[in-house]
Amino acid sequence: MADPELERRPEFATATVAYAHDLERLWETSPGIAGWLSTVDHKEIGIRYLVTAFAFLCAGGIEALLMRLQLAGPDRHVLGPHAYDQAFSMHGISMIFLYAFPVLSGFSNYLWPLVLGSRDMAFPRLNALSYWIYVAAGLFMYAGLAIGQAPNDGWYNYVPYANREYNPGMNEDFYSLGMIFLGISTTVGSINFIVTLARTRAPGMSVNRLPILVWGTLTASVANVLAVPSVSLAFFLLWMDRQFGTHFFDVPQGGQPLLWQHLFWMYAHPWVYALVLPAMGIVSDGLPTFCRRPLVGYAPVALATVATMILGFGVWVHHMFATGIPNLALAFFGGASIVIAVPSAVAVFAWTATIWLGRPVITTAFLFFASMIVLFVIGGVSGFMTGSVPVDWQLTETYFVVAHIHYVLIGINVFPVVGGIYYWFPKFTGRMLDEKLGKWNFWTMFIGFNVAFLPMHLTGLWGMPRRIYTYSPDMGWTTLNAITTVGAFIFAIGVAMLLINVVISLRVGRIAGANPWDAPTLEWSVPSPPPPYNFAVIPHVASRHPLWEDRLGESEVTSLVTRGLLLDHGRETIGTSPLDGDPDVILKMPGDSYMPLLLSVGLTMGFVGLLVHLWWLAVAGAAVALIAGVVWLWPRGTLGQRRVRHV
Amino acid sequence: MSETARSLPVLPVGTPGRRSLGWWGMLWAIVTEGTLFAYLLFSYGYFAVQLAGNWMPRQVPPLRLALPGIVLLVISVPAMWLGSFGARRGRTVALLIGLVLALALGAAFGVLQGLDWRSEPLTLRQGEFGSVYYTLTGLHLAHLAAGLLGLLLMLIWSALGYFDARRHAPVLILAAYWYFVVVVGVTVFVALYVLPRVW
Amino acid sequence: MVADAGAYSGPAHPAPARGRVRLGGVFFGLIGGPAAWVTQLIVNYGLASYSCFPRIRPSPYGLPGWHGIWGGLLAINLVAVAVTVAAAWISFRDWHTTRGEHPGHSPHALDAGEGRTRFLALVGIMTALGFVAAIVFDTVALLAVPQCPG
Amino acid sequence: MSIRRVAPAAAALLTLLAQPAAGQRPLGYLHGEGPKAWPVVQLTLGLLAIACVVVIVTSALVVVGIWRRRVTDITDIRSVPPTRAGGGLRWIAIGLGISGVALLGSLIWTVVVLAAVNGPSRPTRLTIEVTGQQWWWKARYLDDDPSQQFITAGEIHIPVGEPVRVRLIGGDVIHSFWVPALAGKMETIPGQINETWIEAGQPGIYRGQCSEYCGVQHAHMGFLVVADPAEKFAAWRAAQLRPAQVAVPQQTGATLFVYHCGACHTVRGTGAGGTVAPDLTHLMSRGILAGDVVANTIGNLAGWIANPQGVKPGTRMPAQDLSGPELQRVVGFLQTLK
Repeated sequence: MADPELERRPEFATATVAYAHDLERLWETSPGIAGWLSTVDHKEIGIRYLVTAFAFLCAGGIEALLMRLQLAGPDRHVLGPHAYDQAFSMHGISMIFLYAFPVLSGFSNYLWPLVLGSRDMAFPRLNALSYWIYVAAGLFMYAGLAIGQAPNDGWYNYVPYANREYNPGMNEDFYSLGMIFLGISTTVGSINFIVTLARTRAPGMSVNRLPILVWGTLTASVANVLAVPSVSLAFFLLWMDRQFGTHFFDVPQGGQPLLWQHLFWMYAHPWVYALVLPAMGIVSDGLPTFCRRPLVGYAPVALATVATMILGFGVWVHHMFATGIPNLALAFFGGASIVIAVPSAVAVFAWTATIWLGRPVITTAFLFFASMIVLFVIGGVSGFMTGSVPVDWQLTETYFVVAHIHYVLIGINVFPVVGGIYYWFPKFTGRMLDEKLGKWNFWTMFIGFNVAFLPMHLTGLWGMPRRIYTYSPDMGWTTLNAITTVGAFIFAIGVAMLLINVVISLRVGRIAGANPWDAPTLEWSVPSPPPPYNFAVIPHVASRHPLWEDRLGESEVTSLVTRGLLLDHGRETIGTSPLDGDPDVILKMPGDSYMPLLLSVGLTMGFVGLLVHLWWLAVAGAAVALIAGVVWLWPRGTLGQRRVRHV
Repeated sequence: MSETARSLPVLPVGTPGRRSLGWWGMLWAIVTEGTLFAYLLFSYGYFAVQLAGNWMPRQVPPLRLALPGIVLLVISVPAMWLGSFGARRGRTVALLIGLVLALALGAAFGVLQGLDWRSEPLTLRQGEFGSVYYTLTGLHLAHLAAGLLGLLLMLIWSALGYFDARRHAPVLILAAYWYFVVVVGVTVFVALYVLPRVW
Repeated sequence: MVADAGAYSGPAHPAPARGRVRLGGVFFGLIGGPAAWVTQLIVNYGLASYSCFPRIRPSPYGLPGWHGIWGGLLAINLVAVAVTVAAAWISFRDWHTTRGEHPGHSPHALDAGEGRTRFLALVGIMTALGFVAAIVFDTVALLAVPQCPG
Repeated sequence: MSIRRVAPAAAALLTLLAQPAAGQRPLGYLHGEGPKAWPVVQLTLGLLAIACVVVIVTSALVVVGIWRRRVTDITDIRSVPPTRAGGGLRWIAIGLGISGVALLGSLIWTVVVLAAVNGPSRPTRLTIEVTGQQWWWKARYLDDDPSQQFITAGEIHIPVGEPVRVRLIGGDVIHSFWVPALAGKMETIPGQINETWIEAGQPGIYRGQCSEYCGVQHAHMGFLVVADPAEKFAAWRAAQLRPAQVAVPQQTGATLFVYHCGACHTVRGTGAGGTVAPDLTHLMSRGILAGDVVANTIGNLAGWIANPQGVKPGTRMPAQDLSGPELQRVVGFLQTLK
């Protein structure tokens, strides 16, 4: 008989109360501060990601409002040029790096194991590490703002202005090191998502049964694995130039300013898609619930998600149309930038058809999802215009592009995210958000956003360059800017309504139950909020809509949700094959640990040491991180790493 | 309920070799680190094209220390393979010998590279080539150091008896990483020591 | 706790027809088009930009000896189209052999995606056709825009 | 609402937006004044019209789609059982077909325009080397005969109806050369030389602006392109070539200028020969000061010299320790630099 610690046939049954109780003991996080610091529960980490991302959203929003006050009229003096430059740089950094991507990581962290029918992410501790580093890197960059030396060269940070010669303060050091630091978080997070998807799905969940949200985050994660090294390298080279006198971007010695642009945009263009594809996935999964109909064209939409990202890797030069590259070479990228509208069109028509062929139930979440289609189209067509090379020579670096990026990032990220919060809040907390306040919230945000940013296209067409801290009254931009400022404040009130709704509903919201929306996917089969082990028995999936199968009546087999695999010899979940979800291993999942926190503390010490040139601190930080890493990886008997010797 | 029932097989538990999550994680870590070097090599090529022949130092980096170094590093591949072979078969002696050899060969490469740095007339601030040279070799050395540390840990864990024929995923994971370090080392060698000579 | 090991009777396998296709072919069908597209884009970009902007200043009428690259660029695109069409054909063949994997005609396969093998074949067909379009979009530029600014 | 009716309406609206108040929006680019700008303006308006039609049609589809079969009472969600009505794929197919045609059409139009503005239709006779500096523009008029070359700043004169080659140099950081009414942007990148061309179809003064963020005073890095008829341009050019004449009453002012300002500024014909700041030999021929922060009036000039950081915070121009009378003399001297 084989050693049961090394191999066994999982039991297959319905969960009993005693069994669930055992699981609870195995998976729960210890109470108090100790548990809070050491937890590796993906749900806890997901919520933390969401909350932290919203904190950065608010910080970036305050910066935006200050800028809007400065620009509300010509020749105003709310912010001086130095403060304005840091404000727009930190606004971009906050929104793009510290809000838009992490907030999606929050959703994915919380939801992936639940929608995939697993008990945790593939690497729970890496998950905790990824979160701690994200917080540390965000605070690291904001520390620059606190001492008045925040990054000041915009989010794309062109050299040579970012070089020491023109930018002698610590501003750019905060940015360079902060981005390398944040890159670690993104990379380990992305690898975690990829392996989670490849290996820890419920049995039967073949690739054709993945929710679109999963496709979105998977695609974004693969893109990050391939793209983040580019920006980390660029910032590393910049930091070397600034601190050690290397000559990567230092022109008098032969440095190449355009190399920065290539490295940055090779990363940043895919990144922009990484900011929207998971959010589009939220809509693709949320909209059908409220339309009472499966998404139209699952296969084309899944493909469109992946194709967008592939094409997204081939359009980085469209940020460089005005750099002197010969027209023929530009035209290739113009073609790529225009053709990228095709997969977007697939998604738009799939969503629209889903609405037409369904019976839309008008909830707040639905309004956010449906309005996103319109905002997506507006952001899409302005993007299509910038793809046309000669037109872009005029559009680029004007407020037209500012309007475009806000339609993309607010329209395709913030609106789905807020919709997602209305949709999954019951799952997160067990309580519903207030629908009445929700409707107010939606209309305020929707109207405020469009008042602020729709006229901004015209501001651009009338020639206002971006990143100017003031303008003169004879440029003809006064009225439009005043309107935009009013809209921005209305939008901010809308965001505040969301926060108020969350705070109120946490206490007095209606009790949700497991599946308040009668939604089709696995996360709605478990109680709200889910128990620490997610699934008492590992479900077995037979279609893309396990909870709708009985009513769609098109699958002659049915998914098993209440009967399934019992895995209770420690923290266990099932490992399955990448394509078909065939079970092939019983995975032992790690318990809570302080090591992720300790490792990120060490890394933070290291980066602070590098920033202020306290080399001993950098070395000490590296040592702490190293020790934490070794302890982390030390094989454990309970994990089955060490053979249990029967004496 | 379907009648096309499939009975569930006996499944391994824990971290069985290449089915372990760690192995998959390492694959993707290699992908992302490999991409990092690809971008750096792209930058190198970009300088080469933009600056044509005007950026090479008068003396390209000498082969005296680099060539033996890279040979030793390549020889560490069969050593590492011996180690992982030993781990898979549960032959602790082969495992230990392989790990010790790989560790020694890798360390020797690191020492030679360090000596090369010291004897090199080139400096970090000496033109683009100096900057690229030290950044590429430096980043590779950093990855090598991580590999050496891993080898050291594997040695300790092997000596403590953590691995056998059924449980040896960490050795396979480290071996994958080590092969990656060697491939990068050879690539860097070709880029910095060979290409400037044949240009 | 009920231990009825061995009595497990899960639903049918999601890809009953998986044995009928070669995995390598499936992957080629999926990545052939994107790979061809990205290759032609980057190679053509490099050649086109180097031939009239070598190093630090533009060469308005093109580098000597580089005037003939127009044909080369077109040839690269044609090869890319050929590779992509091959990917489409392999995917189509896989689709043909597996389309009965799950009840329901082909629109249903697109809509619901059941039958993993045929799903991937179908996705491969769509990918390849899409990337043929993408390569054509890049070729349009070649037909109209002069090689160098002049 | 049919596309055929919406498209012309949208185009008409856009034309309205673009045309009447062009003069009041000096950096607007929905109107063009030269053969390089016209095709691009048409393309911009065309794509804008397509964009508007797409937005209107898809928005209408979404709104009507929601309206026609909506369920407003969300407590009923369970009473609306999920079903899979067929026919959705047709939407994607039709949508893809229409957008594919529109996209391919736009691309063809794009490459045709790109080919049209690729280079000047005639050989150019004038090349101006323009350098972007933090935060002003230098222009060197090139000529095979070195004695016919000269340097000016902030204001570029060109002959009307003739293509002019512009060679772009990055003086310090990256800037972007942009005269919206004449042509789109081209970055000035240190370490490389970019080339573009402009041609003004009408005489006039066209405003230009740096359009790549370049530091604290990026907002104040404007310039003017003055398109003159051939004779007027030739006269201007001849005038610019002449060195300054220092009249006797201005000797003190000139000496003060050379002492305080000459390390950075050049005034040909005096001892001031600095090259890091604008050449002021013909300062009074220009309409703007300090990268278009203020108009070139005597009051603004004095204020600018007295307190550059107050006028343009962060500017590279340092304040000079000049007494009131000294300042007056310097300004008096500068006023003679016609």
